[in-house]
Amino acid sequence: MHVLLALMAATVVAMALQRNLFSVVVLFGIYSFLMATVLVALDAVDVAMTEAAVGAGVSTVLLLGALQLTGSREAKPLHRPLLPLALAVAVGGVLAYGSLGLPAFSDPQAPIHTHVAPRYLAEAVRETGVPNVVTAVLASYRGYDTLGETIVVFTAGAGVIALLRRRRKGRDR
Amino acid sequence: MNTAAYLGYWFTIFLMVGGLYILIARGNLLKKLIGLAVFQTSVYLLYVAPGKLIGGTAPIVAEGFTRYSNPLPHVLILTAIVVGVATLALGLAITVRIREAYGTVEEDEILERDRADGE
Amino acid sequence: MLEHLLALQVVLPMMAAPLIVLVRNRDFAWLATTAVSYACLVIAIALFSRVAESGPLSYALGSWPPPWGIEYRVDALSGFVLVLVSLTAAFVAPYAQRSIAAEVAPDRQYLMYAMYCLCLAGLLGITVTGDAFNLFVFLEISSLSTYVLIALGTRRKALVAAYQYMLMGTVGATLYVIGVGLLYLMTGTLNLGDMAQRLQAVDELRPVLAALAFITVGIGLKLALFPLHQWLPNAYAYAPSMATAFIAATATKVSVYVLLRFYFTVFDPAPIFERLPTREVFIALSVAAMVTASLIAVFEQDVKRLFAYSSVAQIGYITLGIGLENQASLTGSITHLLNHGVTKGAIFVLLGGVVLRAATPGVTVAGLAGLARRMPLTAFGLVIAGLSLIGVPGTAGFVSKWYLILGAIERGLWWLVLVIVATSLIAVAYVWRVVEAAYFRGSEEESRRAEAPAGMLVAALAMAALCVYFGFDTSFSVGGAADAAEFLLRGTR
Amino acid sequence: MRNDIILRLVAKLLVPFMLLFALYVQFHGDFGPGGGFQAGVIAAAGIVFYALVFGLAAGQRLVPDRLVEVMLAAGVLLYAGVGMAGFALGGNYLDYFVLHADPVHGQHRGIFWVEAGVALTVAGVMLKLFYLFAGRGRHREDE
Repeated sequence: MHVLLALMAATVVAMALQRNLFSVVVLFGIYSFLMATVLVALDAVDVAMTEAAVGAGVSTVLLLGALQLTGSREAKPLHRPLLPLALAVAVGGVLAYGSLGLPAFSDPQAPIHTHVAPRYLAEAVRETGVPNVVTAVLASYRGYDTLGETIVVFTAGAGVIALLRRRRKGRDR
Repeated sequence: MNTAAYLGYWFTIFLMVGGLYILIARGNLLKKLIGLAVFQTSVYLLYVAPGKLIGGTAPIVAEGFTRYSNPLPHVLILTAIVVGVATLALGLAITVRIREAYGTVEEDEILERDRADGE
Repeated sequence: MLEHLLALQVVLPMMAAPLIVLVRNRDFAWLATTAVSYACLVIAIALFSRVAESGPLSYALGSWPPPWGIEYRVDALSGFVLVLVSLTAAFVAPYAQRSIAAEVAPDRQYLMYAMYCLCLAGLLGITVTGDAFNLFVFLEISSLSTYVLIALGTRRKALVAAYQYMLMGTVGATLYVIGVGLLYLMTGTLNLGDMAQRLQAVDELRPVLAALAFITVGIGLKLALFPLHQWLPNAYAYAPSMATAFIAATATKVSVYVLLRFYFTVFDPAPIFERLPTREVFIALSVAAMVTASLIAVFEQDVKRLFAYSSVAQIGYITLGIGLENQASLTGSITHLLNHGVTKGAIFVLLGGVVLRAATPGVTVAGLAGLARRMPLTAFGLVIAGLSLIGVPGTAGFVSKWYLILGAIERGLWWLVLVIVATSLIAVAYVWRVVEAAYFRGSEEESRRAEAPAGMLVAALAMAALCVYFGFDTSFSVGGAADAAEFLLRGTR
Repeated sequence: MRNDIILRLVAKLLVPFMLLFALYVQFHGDFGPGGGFQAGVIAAAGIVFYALVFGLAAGQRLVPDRLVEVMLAAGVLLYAGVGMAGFALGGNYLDYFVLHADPVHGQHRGIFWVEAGVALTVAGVMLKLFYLFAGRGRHREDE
């Protein structure tokens, strides 16, 4: 687990430094696979499966496709790296401050384990007949979120059509 | 176990800072999008890691298990992943169009060309 | 039946979009969009008046009771914002037909309408939801569709503007999700009402304060809170006219709504405002926005950018009311959501007509020369809306500024009264530049009369008329806003 | 690449299995990891693989552009339609309980159709994205 996290951190640093965008995309794919593995270790099998399919699959393919259209070499090294770094670290600092007060890892008395979720775990099978609680919550209890999510995908699809459709049809023989 | 307690959070912070840094500091529009994607993935562990119960299993109800990890964060992050890839697809489409319109995807060159337009 | 209207409010525009994509016909697309916009307005008014009579309405989606399922909820504040958004939509949709036909390639027009419906559904969904994560999903629906709407602008700069907005908007949304995640870890719930209740029992304040910071900055990016406003001027300037009119009147307003919702109904306002210098920060940022953005507007050459900077300044007035945090100031803020929405909507709708008749894709202040002769009604409408923007008595803009001044006086901050008056004088300067060009400068070209198409003009002048109407009859605007402000200050608990 | 017989053979054999696997992921989502979204991605990946081996035009013959656009809209309408069915049968929006006399059966039915809608839209969008990005590239080379 710790090794995986360290590897992920290394890929992020490499992504920041690498100027060949093709390598960066490959690193991003590796990063997504590592993330998926970590998610399996955290019992989030559905999420892991999706992250592997989306992060390492769809995103990488899309990035490679776009790379082919835009050129793969980053022109310039960064000029003033300090200000962005300070900004990013400041944002991280706020989260660090907040995380100090969060419940301890795997504390069964933490609010997320005592409120709302217990009903899903205890009743989902009886109420929906679906043993995979993630599916039950996704498609039924919070089904409206998933409708929204489908709309988001639809919006992106229709938006890309609007942006990339070729003006004249039948030009490709 | 107490070091592991905060490891998830600290790692989230690292990813967040890294992604945000790539996003702000880099001038290549494609690279910025990759930074954005890393930044978005940082959220995953913030939600999922605290949902894990040691000794628990994945939240698929089966005989012989009584302790399950929390399914709700998983559902939320599934949605977040999908939103992330939708944003990436749209961002790439805009980047491709920018490349076609300007002939470059470097931020400063685009600004230069806009200035050359006379405005 | 009435409670189902809560779901229909969002579902109708949401279902119109895939239908439009299925049919692929621009006339059908326009008809569907218009019909849905009007239906939304009727629903919003019905909900608003019902809430005014008998209090908040709640609706359990999927019949799962909150907090296990997702709740839709209308109260005095969200009802008001629903009316604002759907009112704008109802004005913009009929007008869109000519504008889109002129600015967007024929085979993409139906997609433009689909995006518009999605954006409307997203904004309404944000407003009506009672669930923090569902809010994020609808925020993304409205954001993604907005990026596309902007990118469909005629100039190539529109692409860059859309890209920049996409970066900043996505960072904002992600920061919001981080903030919500922290709150979820501390309370175990995502339902806003439930969250508020459970937060009261939370002793450990560090994660809550961090969540507050993340949500403020995240939503601040979306609402163009100074200095997070950099995406706004280009986005407004290069988007297609119809998109500018709709987004300028609604998107930032809905974000303000989210901020109000979190500040006053989720977080317990008392400890926040006492523990942190939130009030001072809001006042400082608002004043900075009002002064600097107004000054930039005075020197801006591109007319759409000029009014875009003016929007940044006007958002300053709105957030000022949040910082002052009393009944009068919040009434002013919420009224200004509506009044500024109507005013800016009118201005950008009118400018859409000017762009349609202009030879070049962009319109500069100098390019407005002779407008009063070429397009007398449009020029007249611009004057009316301009007066409202300045805040001349008898217009909508005056009413909301008046309440802001009352709020400042109540806090004993007399210097703020001076700032409000001074920035209004700066507004006189930039509005005057437009009026002067339109009325007192002839153009070299022969000035043939070429008024905007009737359909567009009617919508535009109706909106301009609203700027005056809300200056006199304040029963809906101030009445609704005062109820909302009272609701916020009393809290839901 | 298109002339490699082994690759073509493997592709011909593999694509149906990928689609079958997509169906498995779709329907096994109740019991194991998986569901509409993942199934949609896998199904689209199968077609994309086919198009990579046999060429974009062949892929578009297999699943025409027009059909893809119908898919991405129809999936959303199916999902939202299930919600409307809830209305029609006297429940709230997206209420699955009322879809069948037995509420648990109703839940099953609702989840089934909703997941089908997700898979349809996701597969449609993923394919469309591939067609658009790939088609764009070839278009540029033509010039």
